Amino acid sequence: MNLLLLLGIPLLTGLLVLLVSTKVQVRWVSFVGATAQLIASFLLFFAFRTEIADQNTAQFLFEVDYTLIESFNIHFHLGVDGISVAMILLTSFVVVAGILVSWNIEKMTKEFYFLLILLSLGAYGFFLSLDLFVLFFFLEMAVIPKYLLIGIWGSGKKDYSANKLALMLMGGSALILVGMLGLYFIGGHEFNIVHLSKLTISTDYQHLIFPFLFLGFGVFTALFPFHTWVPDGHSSAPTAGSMFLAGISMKLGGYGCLRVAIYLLPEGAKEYAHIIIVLSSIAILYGAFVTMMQKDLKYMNAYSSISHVGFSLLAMAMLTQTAITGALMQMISHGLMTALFFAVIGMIYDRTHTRMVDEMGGLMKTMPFITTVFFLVGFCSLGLPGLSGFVAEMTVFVGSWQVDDWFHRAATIAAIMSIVVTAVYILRAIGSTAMGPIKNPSFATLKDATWNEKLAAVILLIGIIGIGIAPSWLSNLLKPAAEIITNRIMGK
Amino acid sequence: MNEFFHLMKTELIVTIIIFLLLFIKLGKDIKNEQLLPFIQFVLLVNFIASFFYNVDGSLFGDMFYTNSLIAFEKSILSLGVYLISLLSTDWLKKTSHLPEFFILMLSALLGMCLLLSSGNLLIFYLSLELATIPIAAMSNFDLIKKRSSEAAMKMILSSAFSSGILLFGISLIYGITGTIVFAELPKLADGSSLFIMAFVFLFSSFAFKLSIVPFHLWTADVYEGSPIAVTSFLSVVSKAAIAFVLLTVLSGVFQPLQDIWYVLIVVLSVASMLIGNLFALRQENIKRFLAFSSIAQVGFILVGVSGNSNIGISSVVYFMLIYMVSNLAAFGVASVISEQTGKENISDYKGLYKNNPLLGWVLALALFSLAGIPPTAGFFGKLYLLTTGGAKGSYLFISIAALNMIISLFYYLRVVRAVFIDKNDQPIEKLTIQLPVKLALFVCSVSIVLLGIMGWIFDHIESLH
Amino acid sequence: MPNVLNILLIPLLPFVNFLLLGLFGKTYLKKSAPIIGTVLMLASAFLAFQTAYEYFFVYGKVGEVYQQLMPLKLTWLVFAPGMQIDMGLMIDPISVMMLIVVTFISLMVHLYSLGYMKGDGRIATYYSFLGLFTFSMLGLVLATNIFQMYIFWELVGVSSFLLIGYYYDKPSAVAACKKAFIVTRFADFGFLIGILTFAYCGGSFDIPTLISALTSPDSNELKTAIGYSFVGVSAISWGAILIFIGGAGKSAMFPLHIWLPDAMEGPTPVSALIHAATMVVAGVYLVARLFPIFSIAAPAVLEIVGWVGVISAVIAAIIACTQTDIKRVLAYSTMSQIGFMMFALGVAKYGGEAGLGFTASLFHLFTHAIFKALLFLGAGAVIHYVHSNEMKDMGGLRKNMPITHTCFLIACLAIAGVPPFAGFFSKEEILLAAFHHNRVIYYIALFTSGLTAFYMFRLYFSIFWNREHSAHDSAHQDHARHGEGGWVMMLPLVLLAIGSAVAGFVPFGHFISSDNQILELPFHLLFSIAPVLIGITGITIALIMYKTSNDLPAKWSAQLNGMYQLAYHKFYIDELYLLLTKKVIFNLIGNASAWIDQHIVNAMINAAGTITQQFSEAIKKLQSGKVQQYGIYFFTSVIIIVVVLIYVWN
Amino acid sequence: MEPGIYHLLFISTALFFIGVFGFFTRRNLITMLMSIELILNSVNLNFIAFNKYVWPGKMDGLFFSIFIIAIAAAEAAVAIAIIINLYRSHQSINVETAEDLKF
Repeated sequence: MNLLLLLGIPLLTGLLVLLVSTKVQVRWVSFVGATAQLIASFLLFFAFRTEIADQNTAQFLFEVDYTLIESFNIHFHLGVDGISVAMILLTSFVVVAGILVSWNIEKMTKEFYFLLILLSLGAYGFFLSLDLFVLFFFLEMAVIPKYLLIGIWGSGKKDYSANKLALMLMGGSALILVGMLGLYFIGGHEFNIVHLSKLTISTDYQHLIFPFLFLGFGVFTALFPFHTWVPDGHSSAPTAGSMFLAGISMKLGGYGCLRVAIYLLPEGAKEYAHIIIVLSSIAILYGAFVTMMQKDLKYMNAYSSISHVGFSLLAMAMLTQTAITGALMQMISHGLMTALFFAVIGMIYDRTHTRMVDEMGGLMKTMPFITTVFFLVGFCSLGLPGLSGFVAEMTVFVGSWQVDDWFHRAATIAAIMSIVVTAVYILRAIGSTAMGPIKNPSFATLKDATWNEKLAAVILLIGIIGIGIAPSWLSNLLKPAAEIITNRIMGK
Repeated sequence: MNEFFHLMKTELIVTIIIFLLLFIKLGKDIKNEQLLPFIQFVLLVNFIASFFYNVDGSLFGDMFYTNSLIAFEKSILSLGVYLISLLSTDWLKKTSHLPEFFILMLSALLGMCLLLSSGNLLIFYLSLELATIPIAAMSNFDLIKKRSSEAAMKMILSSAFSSGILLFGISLIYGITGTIVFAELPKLADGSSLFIMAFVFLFSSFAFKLSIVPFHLWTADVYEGSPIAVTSFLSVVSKAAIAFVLLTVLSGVFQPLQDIWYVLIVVLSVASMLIGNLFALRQENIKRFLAFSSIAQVGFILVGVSGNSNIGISSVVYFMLIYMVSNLAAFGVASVISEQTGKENISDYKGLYKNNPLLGWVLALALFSLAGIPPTAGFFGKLYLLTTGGAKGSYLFISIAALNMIISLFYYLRVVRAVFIDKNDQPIEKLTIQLPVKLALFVCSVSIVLLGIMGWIFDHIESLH
Repeated sequence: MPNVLNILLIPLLPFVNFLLLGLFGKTYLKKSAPIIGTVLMLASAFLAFQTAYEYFFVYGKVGEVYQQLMPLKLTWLVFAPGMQIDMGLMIDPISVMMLIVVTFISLMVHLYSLGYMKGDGRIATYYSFLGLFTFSMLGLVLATNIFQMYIFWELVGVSSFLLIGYYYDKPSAVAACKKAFIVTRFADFGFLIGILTFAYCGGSFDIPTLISALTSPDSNELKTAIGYSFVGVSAISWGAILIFIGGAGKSAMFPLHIWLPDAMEGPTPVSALIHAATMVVAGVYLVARLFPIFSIAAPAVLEIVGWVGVISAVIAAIIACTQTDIKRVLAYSTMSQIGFMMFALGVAKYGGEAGLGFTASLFHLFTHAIFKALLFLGAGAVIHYVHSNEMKDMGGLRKNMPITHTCFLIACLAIAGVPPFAGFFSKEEILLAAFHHNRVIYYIALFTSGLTAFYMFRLYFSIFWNREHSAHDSAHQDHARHGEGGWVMMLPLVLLAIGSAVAGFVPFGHFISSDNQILELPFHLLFSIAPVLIGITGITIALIMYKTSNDLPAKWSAQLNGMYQLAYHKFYIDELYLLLTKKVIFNLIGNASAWIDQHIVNAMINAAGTITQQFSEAIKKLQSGKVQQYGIYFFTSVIIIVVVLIYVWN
Repeated sequence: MEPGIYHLLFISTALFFIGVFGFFTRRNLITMLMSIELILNSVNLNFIAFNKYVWPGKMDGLFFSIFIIAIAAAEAAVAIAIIINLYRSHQSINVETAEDLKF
């Protein structure tokens, strides 16, 4: 499996989108491109499984390595382990769904799809790269498409949101940049993650650099208190924008925290784990409570994302193998779930032209499909067994519970407590939108989902239910990679 | 003799063109429409010629020397001039003194080429003046505009004052060491207070030309008042030339003082980034806006300079190349709009994308490159500068530089927002873009996209040392 | 040996029903949905009875001890070595007993719903939810792994949520389903931490492994678990308490019972199935499943279980006496009866004669499921007939609904503990166990069983006797058109009535005991006198008060004004919760968090931007436009730099 | 008294500061230009003094000052041309009339 294929397909799709003329062509080109990428991701997944089954014990498979700039020792170095494979699968699911739900965008269609594809290209590149420089390149590349997506196609106070998002993410990447350069010099002019992971970096340096990297990626993944771009950004973004933002983009941060900050600087991680745990416990509970008070569905899901992403940060900071596996599963699960959530909110908004919970009601009568999906995704969010959220959260909890001192236990209990609050706000959202009497007579004539919306929802549901019913394939995919990380933390 | 032609090739070509234009001027009037393509062609030839027959060596008792890096730098300058001649087509066709304009610009270019090759302080001073005085005259080229003459006045007075300071510094250096030859100075330079003072006097003149804070105050006024062609020349070609010379002078001549100038560069770099960014935040006029943004960019260049290494020099040269294409693209768009509608304010750009998608994309691409957003080349340029600057291990410095990228992103996005997002009842109508302008914009855009990704370009510059 | 496929099909058939009707019920299977659901359930029930027969009489017993068999165990998710979720089938006496209860009641409800839900537009959805519920409940019962149990536990909760909210356009139903879910969710929070604690102590999620690790006196796990304590309570006790909180939530034990009465907003057959017979006893089943751990490793917790059970029983009984909504009366009665089962467990010990409470509890579970389902289905028939839940709209129905009347009477006698109906036997054993173990609990329980008889017959008389309707006759004629609901509704009633009458004669101790050995249930005639007398007293008082319409009830309630109001308002527990959630959680925590987010965290980020802008505005005067000033700045800077470099830095 | 290097340097330094002061305070553009010429002349004096007293064997200083004179002339020519043009548009050669470009 040549990994360049995974970058080539989106690149080609993007170029084709620019070349074709009509809106219909743009849509179909993007859709076909995204589907091809989905197939390629599955091919990668199966190829990866075959390699593993063939006892290939290399840390990264299918490596591709070209020298980019010799003077700086920058390499275009790609490779995948279980984590990357899972993340790429997640991305391709969300991309296909995102393209499908945007089918009716009439304003500047070509630009819209081009930016979506550019954004996805950034994500794919990020998950594939094994060179810090290239990784950073792809990370930053995904920032501006987000800005434009929100700014041009957004709603509400989109100027403010787009600016805030771009600037805060830029702030995050500035921190990453500093940390990355620090690593580069300490490691003897080395950007290669594999090489850097073999180095013994002195504890002092690790303590110095770790905050830069972790906070930097933390901003991307809405680490408290750098989460404030999330609610505004999500609520202003167009549907596909929110889906990409929450489903993919926030995962870049989580992946970076793990792959770069924790993996390369284990001593730093140990030093700051307590602080991370405190911050993410706050994020989990506080995010949940703030969600409870929201009236706007998008704000609701944005804050709940803060809370849910907090689980993965919390689990990472527990530094045990199970917890890290759980963190990754939570990232995947949350990516699918939140993308679907935003998709559904978008579908509802397209019809009712409101996102205010208390203005809706009884939608189940007029749009059974959409509300059923809404129920399912809500249940996923509150951790119902059979859906991906449960599996991920349980892995997080079990992993966190393994660390036996009162501090970690208290944090875990706080995290578990949030599932009650989650139930409160999810049921509130579902109860007052889908159930109850129809409040607005004009809602009585609304139409249910169109084929593209149905397809998008089904694709994401396949992911959610697939993980929820048979989680072990995902767990087995992630576990060896998580083990390598924990081994480095343990100093093995 | 053969050596003379080889080594001074660029200078000679430029001189020949200047004389050619003088003769044309003497002869009967040729319409601008006919003359301009010819000049553009000649400048293209000049640019292409700069790649061939480059040899290392020196002339006139080391007063003039050249090597492959200098030759490359000269090619960059020639490219800049060529692109400006293309981008300003609209304005140049209207101007009543076309040959004079190019005579002045090429004189300045000649000065810069000599400056790059100068081997002692006398040649250095002469070529610096040659590179400055014509620009002051060029600033006044919109003869009837009040602002143009104000800009020219500020330019000439400030630069005369700064060259006075420079000369005072040179005289002190001469008094201390007894020599004005670059090659001899490092041996004779002592760390005495007087020498440091002389160095600062000398350095201030560089800082003035590069518009480093706090010597930058003329920049914005002159940029705003001058015709866009001049502004772009000033901000791109002139700045590049001075930056290149600064590199050689600091790491060559003042190597013994490197501990001192490192501190100076770091402080001024931070100041430039901060002040440039803070002022750029509020600007309405696109030229003034780009003036302050270029001040901030200079702060970044100084990060690379502070690295004081070969790879640092390469990064600066590389960055200047990227900065040039990016800035020229931005100025090119501004020039098209300004010439056809007279609008120069950012608020006038609202809704530009609606009728002029090409201009919108090019401007956005240019601004993203200036802001250092991948996949544009500016990202690579800035990152290399930071990487070389970070070699000294000053995390605070690098952090401030990185944080400044956030502020700068804010105001670049302001323009992008105006172009793409903001609504406007009367957006700029569809503009006609002349072929040469289109060509230049195309070249700039392609360079912005490809210069960074094609890593071998950097390696090529690195191999020139 | 057990037939794996057969056992596997018991939960899977309802699941197939769920999938089939959930996906295609609205389109292709609109007409046939109820029939499909019922047939699949019938098959499942058949397999369950077959399994039960084979287990109890063919292969289950090896040398007088019932074996715990796990014919199927699939690894579902591995967290860490040893810590894994398995999906399996556990066959032992209590699970097989529960299989019978669940499938039988579920079948009855499926059948009954054919008539009850006829003409409902979403009947396919209804049947698919029933399928989901039955599947989850069976999965819970068959769980081999405590995490598997938790999974199905949650699924049961969600299907309960869906079914309570089945009439989703009724605001009260929406509120009720939310309440039910959230309250049980809160309890599950305890359950989950309990599971984690148990697993931490025992090193596994597998129930038999856990039990053996935490009960054998010489196991290291047990020693550490007892040694490791938090605020003076050992880890194992914490785990047991937390797990019991989970069970108490699902089983509507005080003070987590508030959701159960509201849950009556669901369709009545659903209440019969979920909120009377099966789901609500999951808490009892949970404690019974982990009984050895409770009994051996955490006996103090078992004491708590007993007290919580008996308190719930008496409180619920008192409230039930004052309620006027017949379903609510039944709901409180359910809560009260589950309280009986709970405290029966609380007064039991592991093994031998001391395990009487255990057997009694499950015996009561068994009989209660039958007669309570009957009561609900009967009430459903009544509601179906009069289109109201309120007692005041009923009365004198015995002539209109003879079959229902008879069946209802049998059920009332059963629950009141009148011999020889089923309730008598099981309650007898419970009281006996309590008598031997804890007299205080015994007396309270005795009092409660009197109350039970009273409120049940209050209900019975109010519905079927009391006023003889003359004024409402015309209305009744109107109702009478659909009569008692046809044979599909009456057949389950009759079957259940037979069950209620004879279930007590099952030699329950032969099948179920705490240590899986045969336990001869003791029966003392002398001992039964007190409970039976007290039951008859209750019935008599009800007879006097409610047989005919008179002003006695009003007079008595006026006399007991304070007490009556307290009970009528359910001891203001709902209001207390409302205060807690509205005032404390929403206002104090939620609003505060939202405020902090907007005005502190967000404001800080915005301030960074504003300050930069303002600073930029403040320094704009530097660029004055005066070329001479530029010169001054220039020259001054040069001088300053020179001075600094020479004097400060050098 | 024979004038020594210190006298010359004193004069040149004084000239330099007079020039600087004049540049900062004079409002007339021509006078400002003259002030700059003063600065340049002080530099010339410096070069000559250094050449004569410190480095008598070298001619660099002398040549340098000759070039400075030449360049100063060129500079003045351009500057005056610009000032004339400024006068045309602003009707004044007072520096304060040309302060439109600011902030």
